[in-house]
Amino acid sequence: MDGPSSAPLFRMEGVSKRYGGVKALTNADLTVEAGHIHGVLGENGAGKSTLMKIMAGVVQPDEGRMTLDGNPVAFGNPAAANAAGIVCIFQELSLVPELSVADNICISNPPKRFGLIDQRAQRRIAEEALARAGGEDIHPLAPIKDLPLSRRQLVEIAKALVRKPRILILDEATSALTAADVRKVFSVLKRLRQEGLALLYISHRMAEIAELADECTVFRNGRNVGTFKSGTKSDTEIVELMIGREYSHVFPPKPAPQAATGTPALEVRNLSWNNRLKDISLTARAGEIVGLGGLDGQGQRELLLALFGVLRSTTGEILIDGKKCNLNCPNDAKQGSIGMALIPEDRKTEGLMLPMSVRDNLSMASLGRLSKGGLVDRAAETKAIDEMIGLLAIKTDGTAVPVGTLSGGNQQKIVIAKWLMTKPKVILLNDPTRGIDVGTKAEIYQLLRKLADQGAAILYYSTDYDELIGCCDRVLVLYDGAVGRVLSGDEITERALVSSALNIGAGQVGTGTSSMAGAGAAG
Amino acid sequence: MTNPLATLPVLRRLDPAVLTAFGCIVLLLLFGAMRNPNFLSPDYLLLQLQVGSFLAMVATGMMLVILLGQIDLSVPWIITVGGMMSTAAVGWGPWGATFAIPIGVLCGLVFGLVNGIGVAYLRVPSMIFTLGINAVAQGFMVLRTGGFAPQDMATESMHDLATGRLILGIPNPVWVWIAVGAVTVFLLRRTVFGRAIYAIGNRETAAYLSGIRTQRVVLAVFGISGALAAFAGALLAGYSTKAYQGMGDPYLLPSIAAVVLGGTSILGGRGTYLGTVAGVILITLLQSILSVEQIPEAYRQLIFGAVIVAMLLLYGRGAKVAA
Amino acid sequence: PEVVSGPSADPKCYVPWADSTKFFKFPKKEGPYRIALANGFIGNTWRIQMIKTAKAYAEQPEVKAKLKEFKVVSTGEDVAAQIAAVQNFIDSGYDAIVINAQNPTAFTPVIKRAKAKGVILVAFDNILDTEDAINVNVDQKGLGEYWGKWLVDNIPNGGKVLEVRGVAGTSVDTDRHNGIHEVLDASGKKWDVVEVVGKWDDGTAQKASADAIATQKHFDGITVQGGSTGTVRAFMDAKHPFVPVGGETENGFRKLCAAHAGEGLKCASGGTGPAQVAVAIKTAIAALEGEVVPQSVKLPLATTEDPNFKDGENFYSKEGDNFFVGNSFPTCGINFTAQEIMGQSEGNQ
Amino acid sequence: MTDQALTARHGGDWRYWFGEQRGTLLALAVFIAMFAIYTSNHPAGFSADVVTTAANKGVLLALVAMAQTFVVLTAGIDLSVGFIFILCNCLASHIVLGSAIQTTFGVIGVLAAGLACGALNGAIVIYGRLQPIVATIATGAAFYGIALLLREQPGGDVNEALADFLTNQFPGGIPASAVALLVVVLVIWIPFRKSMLGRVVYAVGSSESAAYMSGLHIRRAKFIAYALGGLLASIGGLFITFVTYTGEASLTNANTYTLNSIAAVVLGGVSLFGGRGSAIGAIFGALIFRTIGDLLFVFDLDPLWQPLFLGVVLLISVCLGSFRLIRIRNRLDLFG
Ligand SMILES: Nc1ncnc2c1ncn2[C@@H]1O[C@H](COP(=O)(O)OP(=O)(O)OP(=O)(O)O)[C@@H](O)[C@H]1O
Ligand SMILES: Nc1ncnc2c1ncn2[C@@H]1O[C@H](COP(=O)(O)OP(=O)(O)OP(=O)(O)O)[C@@H](O)[C@H]1O
Ligand SMILES: [Mg+2]
Ligand SMILES: [Mg+2]
Repeated sequence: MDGPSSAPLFRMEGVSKRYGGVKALTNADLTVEAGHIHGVLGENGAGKSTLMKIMAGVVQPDEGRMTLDGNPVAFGNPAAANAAGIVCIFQELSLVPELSVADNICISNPPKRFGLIDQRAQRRIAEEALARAGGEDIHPLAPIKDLPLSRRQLVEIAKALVRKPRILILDEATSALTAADVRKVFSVLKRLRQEGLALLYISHRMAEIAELADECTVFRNGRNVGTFKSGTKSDTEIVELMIGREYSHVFPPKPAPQAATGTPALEVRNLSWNNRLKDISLTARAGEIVGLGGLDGQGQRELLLALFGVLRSTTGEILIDGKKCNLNCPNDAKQGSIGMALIPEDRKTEGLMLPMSVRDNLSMASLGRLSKGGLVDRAAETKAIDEMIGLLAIKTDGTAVPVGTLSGGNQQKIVIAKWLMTKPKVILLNDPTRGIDVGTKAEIYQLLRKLADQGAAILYYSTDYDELIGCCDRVLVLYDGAVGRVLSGDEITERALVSSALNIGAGQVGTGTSSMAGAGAAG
Repeated sequence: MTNPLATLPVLRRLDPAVLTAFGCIVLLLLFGAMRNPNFLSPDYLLLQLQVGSFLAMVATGMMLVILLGQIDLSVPWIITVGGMMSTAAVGWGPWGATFAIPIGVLCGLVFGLVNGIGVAYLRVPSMIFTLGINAVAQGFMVLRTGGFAPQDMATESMHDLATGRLILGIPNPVWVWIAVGAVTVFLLRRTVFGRAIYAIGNRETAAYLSGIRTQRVVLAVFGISGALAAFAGALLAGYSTKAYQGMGDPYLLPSIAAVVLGGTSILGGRGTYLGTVAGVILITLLQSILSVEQIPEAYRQLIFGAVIVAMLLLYGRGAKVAA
Repeated sequence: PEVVSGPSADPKCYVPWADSTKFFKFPKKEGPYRIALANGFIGNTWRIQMIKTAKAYAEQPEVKAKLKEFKVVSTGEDVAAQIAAVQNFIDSGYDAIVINAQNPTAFTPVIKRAKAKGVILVAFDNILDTEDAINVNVDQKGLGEYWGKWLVDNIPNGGKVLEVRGVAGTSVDTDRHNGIHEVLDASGKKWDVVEVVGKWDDGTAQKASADAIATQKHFDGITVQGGSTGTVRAFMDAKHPFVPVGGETENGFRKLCAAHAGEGLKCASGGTGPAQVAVAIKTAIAALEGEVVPQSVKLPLATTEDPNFKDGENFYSKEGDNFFVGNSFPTCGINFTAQEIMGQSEGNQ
Repeated sequence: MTDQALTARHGGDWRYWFGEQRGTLLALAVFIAMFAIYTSNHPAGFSADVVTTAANKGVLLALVAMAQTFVVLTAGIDLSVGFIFILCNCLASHIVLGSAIQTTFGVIGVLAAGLACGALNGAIVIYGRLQPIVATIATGAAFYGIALLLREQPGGDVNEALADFLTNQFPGGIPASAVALLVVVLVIWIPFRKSMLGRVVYAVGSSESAAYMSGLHIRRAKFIAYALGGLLASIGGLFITFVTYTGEASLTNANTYTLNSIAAVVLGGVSLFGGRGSAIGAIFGALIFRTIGDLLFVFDLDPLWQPLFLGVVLLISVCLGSFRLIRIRNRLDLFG
């Protein structure tokens, strides 16, 4: 056996894991060095999260060995892995919704006085950790369930920091963060690297990997298909390694801007709600993809929910095809005459019924179309479902398996597919590509453009500026619940997006965010 | 994890839990037969099915409610409402006598809908709102009995429905059960409404955002549960030829136990009707066998508890990993 | 109170329980009185009938004249709530409290308090296990003996008997059960008793009886503590030949007995009418007026057996099944018929 | 971070505290209002005797509701609490007797029995992985069987000195039972709430998988919660023995206390989905529930109207929380 000095900090060899008929991992290897950031890449369902869960003690491998400091280890549960210094930020997060931020940050090892938890000390620790992770704006006593997803991710990062890990795993831990937040997190991660931690970083944002990783490992179909030093391969090479086939453009070409004639498919006049939406007016024509930009939490989510009939006592008007309509629930909004669809923010709680089958989830929004007199037409249903699975290349072991067993990205595809099945005319998207691999993202962009060409009007919120730049014909940048600026055509640049997101003049923006340029824009 | 809606061959669709539950039924019968061969006589078995069908009506409604992730604790007095109002209708002349059962069911439906309003629109936890409705229903029935001395005798045709054997020598309530069961299975598997029930039970937010009118579904399901409980009450009134105070008391816990013994998750979203059928038969048989065995009540209760735990350990165990 | 020697003021009504029963003489209080009825459970017909009888009795002119207030509270099954209600009545200065106790042994602290404050407690139906309060008592064991004797007399050679019991864990159930068995055992005949639990509930009794018939096939006699109508229905549904029955005093039971008397349904119907509440109130008033009353009053059983069932007299074929006939205690001047209390139909309200 | 920024943030603390305690505070307010109505209409007024009577009755349900709270916080439910309560009542009527030492051992024995019943529930639910609702229906039947074996008929006895001490008044007219309840809260609830154990129980109830993934020992904590539930139920069982001086294996009482404990817990703002609420809220919930019953006493209602009155008041009380719906602007919050 190697002496401890020459052994890598952590190594996995020949790890395999099956779920029923699905081989999530086959003979996978991974070596983690102290003082390195190791990027892990792979398309959706490649087995990345499964590998991380094995490292973190959540899942037990069917075969394979793991060594820590050269000594064989096996973790029966997350507590054991934590004890060995391995801390994981899971893709699905592991925050307890009813507990406060501080409680969550110190959840497994709170400071104690006389055997009881010392609330003050805990709060201090939480405040410090939040500050380090870039979440100063989060109140340590706020319950997690009141925080938006992006703040939760920051809390999760803060929680990992206080555990003083030797190995820190981040499984798409920044997927809901905007560029500004990501910057802060990155500086923390780089500092941790200097302190000698080993970091595993999973992301579908190629630019993030490029900036952070010292070396990368690519997984495909549960196998390790290559480990290399960062910078030795181009993004296109990496993506082709991931998806195993050739890969070209990310974004489809945009059509030439058209003259604003005729009634828009969607028109919003002076929409206000509860001090969170302030007098918003916008239009989206058939064939147009209208982006929503701005920092996270500036009212984008609320705007989409308001359009979809979820919010109460909104003021202002919503017109579809020039006709005023009064939407009081999603059911109203999805009716044929309106034809709206909303891809919600959080797939786990808002998009999917995780224990139900792929089939049930896919047809849930279209049951009205697929049924007569309340009876579901099974044949039509099967046909529509098979079509969608093909269209979005959803990786699943049949349509009867629970959606919860699919990988994160494939779950996200189910959410999109479920709404596309309704043949919507107005599509509202809340960060729909979060957690989706580069190859699939490109397919989704194509698909959106195709839907637009076929006459849909699309309202597209994304935390990723490159998507807004690459996909949208116009972008409305929201600030504090109101439309700050409207950018169209060539005006849509990173610089303009950032400056209007911060509500400052374009000239004042430095180059601080330029390293994020091209994030997601592989090739 | 078996999903009732999955497209799988019929056999694979059978939940192993449900199969085991039926296995337990056979075991129970064999055990009974060892002590007294009459436990296997057609007379006895048909009697169990007949008596079980009253519980089955209640358990059917309870199952739908449990699939939503809710619970209905108002069944005891809604049963009584059903029994007392249907017999009371008989006193309103020939018109009332003809529509006695529908009138009883209607009253149950009304109480059920109030449950639904409380749970779906006022968002009060069902476990407590239905408890309150139970108390209110009791209040009404005490008031009626004390204040108006309603007619409480069942009609001949109600008696026939509950005890007669019109077709193939099989007791009529068993046919009723088969009919209600068939409708329920159809409802759950084939209709949009059924899908909505499972969806809401799994995650109401996601169901709502999918454009399901979740509140109406919840309202309707509680309505159905109330109506079925009242129908059970009307059948019971026919069986006993009369309605009386407290006639629903012995049905609450057994109906919950039957549904859960049948493999339905109390958290909602998962369960099959066949399982509930097995659960009802199991509970009815167990109660009956314990009833005729000559052992003191204390030991009966002990055995009842132990057998249920043993059966659940056999097949009702949850997944190792909680969702 | 002062313990005195008998006889009581009204020896025909206040029959002492036993020769050794003490007699009480409370200091005379000036009327009119405040009397309370602390009932527990209310959700069955017996209790509803009892409360209506109590109200009706308190409304009778000569009684009403003596009462300033008559208050009824039903606290439900919980004995602690009933105890609290009695204590509240004591604290609020009621002169006498009439109780149908949820638990006969649980009132020791209350009895102490009542005694200290000079409040008269009168218990009936479920009486209090004490010598310090007045009990208006029905001989539960005697009722069991009555049923047992009926079977002994009507089944010539002994045989298999179905015994439908009441709610386990109550003294009423145990007393009645013991009464039945003592008589059967002493008869010298051979008895095989099959016990099932009917919980004094028609539906439960009917189901339990049906199961017993299906597995045992034949019985020679029945005794049922309550839910008698259900048990007889089960025998009819199973087409079991009619056999002698000892049962309660439900109107439904007596209707069946009268209708099928010719076919072998030989019934003894006995029980403890809800009108005993009126006796309890009467006793309370007498005690307040300073009259001598026994500590434990023995009430006659309301019994009728085959062939004495008479429509309109001791049962009512036109009325519902659920109320309890035998609602009068003539020796105490309490002559409500059950029909007066429970039988008014909706029409004539 | 500047001091100013810190103070600004600390300024918002009360809001979160209030958010967390809202259920408890609402229950407290409703209780005070109801109790005021009750005592102001009571012929004996707000006197020590009236309060003591109410306290003795209220504390019983409060203890059982606390027992239920421990289990409900884990997102479980215990339909056997009432049966443990009855079982301990029957046991206490046998063994809490005699000299001071014998009585002490008797009390310990009863508490141990309750703990054991709760632990059995916990073992079956957690290690057997059964759904709590039906597992506890089954164990409840078994506990009742044992209670019947212990007490075929109501009866038995208890150390009367101890019983009187705990059900009478302390100098100044303070009800001893209320003080005893306070002691239970201070000795059992507060340490639980503030310890790691409580933290894990709340976490498990809120999200079992998040708690597990965070490396918490979830099974141990759940097990202890069930066991503590049994312990609290046994304290209730002891107390009813002190109130009644006897034991009784009453099925209806067991069922009543079980169902009422659920009502009390909800009235007290404890979430049946787990992870939210406090035993203190449950205590006020229990007191509200009891006071609803007391209102019968002060309002002159026809006896046949009383059950309906109780039902309607209960229904209205549980709907009070629905007023928050009026303020909801985002319909998704309805489902949270
Ligand atoms: N609990 C489970 N039961 C069954 N199959 C599972 C389960 N968890 C994961 N899988 C399957 O294992 C495979 C690998 O999933 P994993 O979550 O590791 O993918 P991933 O690489 O993290 O993908 P993504 O980028 O979408 O997060 C997928 O095919 C998935 O369907
Ligand atoms: N994702 C998950 N969510 C919830 N529970 C899980 C999950 N994965 C595993 N479990 C279950 O949780 C249990 C492990 O819990 P844990 O290790 O905290 O137990 P424990 O408290 O240490 O128990 P003990 O004290 O007996 O050792 C395992 O039995 C496992 O089945
Ligand atoms: Mg993943
Ligand atoms: Mg992903």
